Amino acid sequence: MAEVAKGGTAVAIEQHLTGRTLVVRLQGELDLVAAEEFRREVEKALDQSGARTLLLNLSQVSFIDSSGLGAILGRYRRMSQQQGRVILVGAGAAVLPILELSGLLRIIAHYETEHQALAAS
Amino acid sequence: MAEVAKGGTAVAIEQHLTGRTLVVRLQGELDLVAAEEFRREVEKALDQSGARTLLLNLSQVSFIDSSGLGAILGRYRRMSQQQGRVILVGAGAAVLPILELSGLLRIIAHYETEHQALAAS
Amino acid sequence: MEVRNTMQLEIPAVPENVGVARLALGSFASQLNFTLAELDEIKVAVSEAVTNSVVHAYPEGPGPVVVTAEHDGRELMIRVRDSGKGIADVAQARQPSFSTDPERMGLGFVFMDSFMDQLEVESRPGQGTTVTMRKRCQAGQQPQAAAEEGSARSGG
Amino acid sequence: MEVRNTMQLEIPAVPENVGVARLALGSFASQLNFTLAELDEIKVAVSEAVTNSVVHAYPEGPGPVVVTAEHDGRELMIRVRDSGKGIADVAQARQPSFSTDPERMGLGFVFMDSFMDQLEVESRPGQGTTVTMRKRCQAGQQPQAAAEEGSARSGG
Ligand SMILES: Nc1ncnc2c1ncn2[C@@H]1O[C@H](COP(=O)(O)OP(=O)(O)O)[C@@H](O)[C@H]1O
Ligand SMILES: Nc1ncnc2c1ncn2[C@@H]1O[C@H](COP(=O)(O)OP(=O)(O)O)[C@@H](O)[C@H]1O
Repeated sequence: MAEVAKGGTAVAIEQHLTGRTLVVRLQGELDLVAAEEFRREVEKALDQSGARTLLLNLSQVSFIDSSGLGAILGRYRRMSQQQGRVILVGAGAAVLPILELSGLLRIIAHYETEHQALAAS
Repeated sequence: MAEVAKGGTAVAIEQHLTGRTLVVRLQGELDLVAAEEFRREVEKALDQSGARTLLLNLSQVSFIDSSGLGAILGRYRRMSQQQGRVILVGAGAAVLPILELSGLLRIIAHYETEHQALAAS
Repeated sequence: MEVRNTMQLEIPAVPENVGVARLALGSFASQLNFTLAELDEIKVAVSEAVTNSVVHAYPEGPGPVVVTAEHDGRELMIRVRDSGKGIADVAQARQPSFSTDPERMGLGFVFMDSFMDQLEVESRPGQGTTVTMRKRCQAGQQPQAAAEEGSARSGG
Repeated sequence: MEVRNTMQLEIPAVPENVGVARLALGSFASQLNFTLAELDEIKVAVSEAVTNSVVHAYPEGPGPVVVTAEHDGRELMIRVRDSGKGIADVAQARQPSFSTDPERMGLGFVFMDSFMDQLEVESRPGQGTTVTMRKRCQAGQQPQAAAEEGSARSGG
């Protein structure tokens, strides 16, 4: 598992490629500032890797708001355009209610662990 | 191990008696508000238990300032008066430098784990 | 409401300050008897309101955002005010999915509305926008959140 | 110092608000390239200065505390001001272990001094006290703290 990119001030972003899946582990508070970083870093990694699946591990995300959701939705749109997909993993008590309320979970699959997500994909 | 008292708004305080040692596990930010609670709860537990040793587990304390130190020093003074003692356990990166700078570690022993502290006491 | 505590925070409308407001208000709210889940909701609401002032209010460069809050031990009031361009049609702006920015979700007001008990939006084009939110907590002497966090972690 | 960001927080001098100030300023400071250890130091310094206004300034009941901060990306300035009773002998007050309160340690000013690069205390009896602190961070584009925390935790 090679590390593709790591960036971040507000969120720590850790990425690696496993097969054709780009695994991105986010950590911190996914608000306006972090969403901007996330967008930039993940777009770069997607361009470089040619990944077909984007797995976003949210288990270390302690906060998300509509700006953070927007950044996830934006990546979902990009992947959909190129027949790829986005999978969410491990959203906790502070994040899951927001994902549900926004309706995002009706279009993006969510698994409890990376293992389950990779097995299902 | 019986729970003697649990209180707290700013810090979570968990206490139990093991032999004649009162074990208090603090959690949160040990500032002015928390120091006041800590003082109140621990004094009550010391009065009730007749403990000879007060073990303060700081491993879940994420912040301490001079108000928090003052509350520890106050308990040290009380225990010393009644020929008892205070032991500190598990202070982390945010707490240890403050303990050192204050000189408190020159009068109060500090161990990495409760196990080590209880073995040595 | 007999005010027990107040705060006022003034910041320029730049993205970095959304977190400053959220953390300050989160700490202020934790003085009341809210659950951890309710504190998370309050943080989202603050984040949305301040983000709106940052993203929408000042197209010509960051102006001031003033966040005030007060509580009486039972009810929390939070007000976020900017002196920016304002909103022409507030009812429309509050609709789910309505956004003037194609990159955004149009869920800011929806979240403020869902997560707080009461939401009031006053705006005059060219004058600015004031968002006032209220949330009540359970009766009780002590904030719950710290105790919850304690029992969630305590092993012995 | 070409100011890049500023903030102002006004709170009544009650114990619960020490945490509000500490969290707000901690978040503001994290906009600079400080290490996690340095951010902890800044939080202690803020906590001490605000605690002093809460504990010492207003014996007759809580008055206002105003915390302002600014930074230019390299240097952080934090100012804590009260309009309380003031300090007659500032040099004496700054001595290690000096306290007018037997329950306290007299380490507040010592910590502010140790943890910040510069500390200035202006006070006039009956007029109030203003504490100004400065700390510089390493040159660098990005705040370090988030990256550190990331690498500390990342397992894969
Ligand atoms: N403080 C503000 N100043 C000016 N316009 C605003 C402000 N807040 C909200 N708006 C307008 O209301 C719309 C809806 O806001 P919101 O529900 O928060 O969604 P979003 O921020 O995702 O666009 C925004 O797109 C914007 O046009
Ligand atoms: N804001 C203030 N207003 C009035 N007196 C103050 C203020 N800050 C500090 N002092 C005085 O200076 C003394 C030393 O302060 P400090 O070093 O912080 O120690 P401590 O707070 O533990 O007493 C205090 O005991 C108090 O007499």
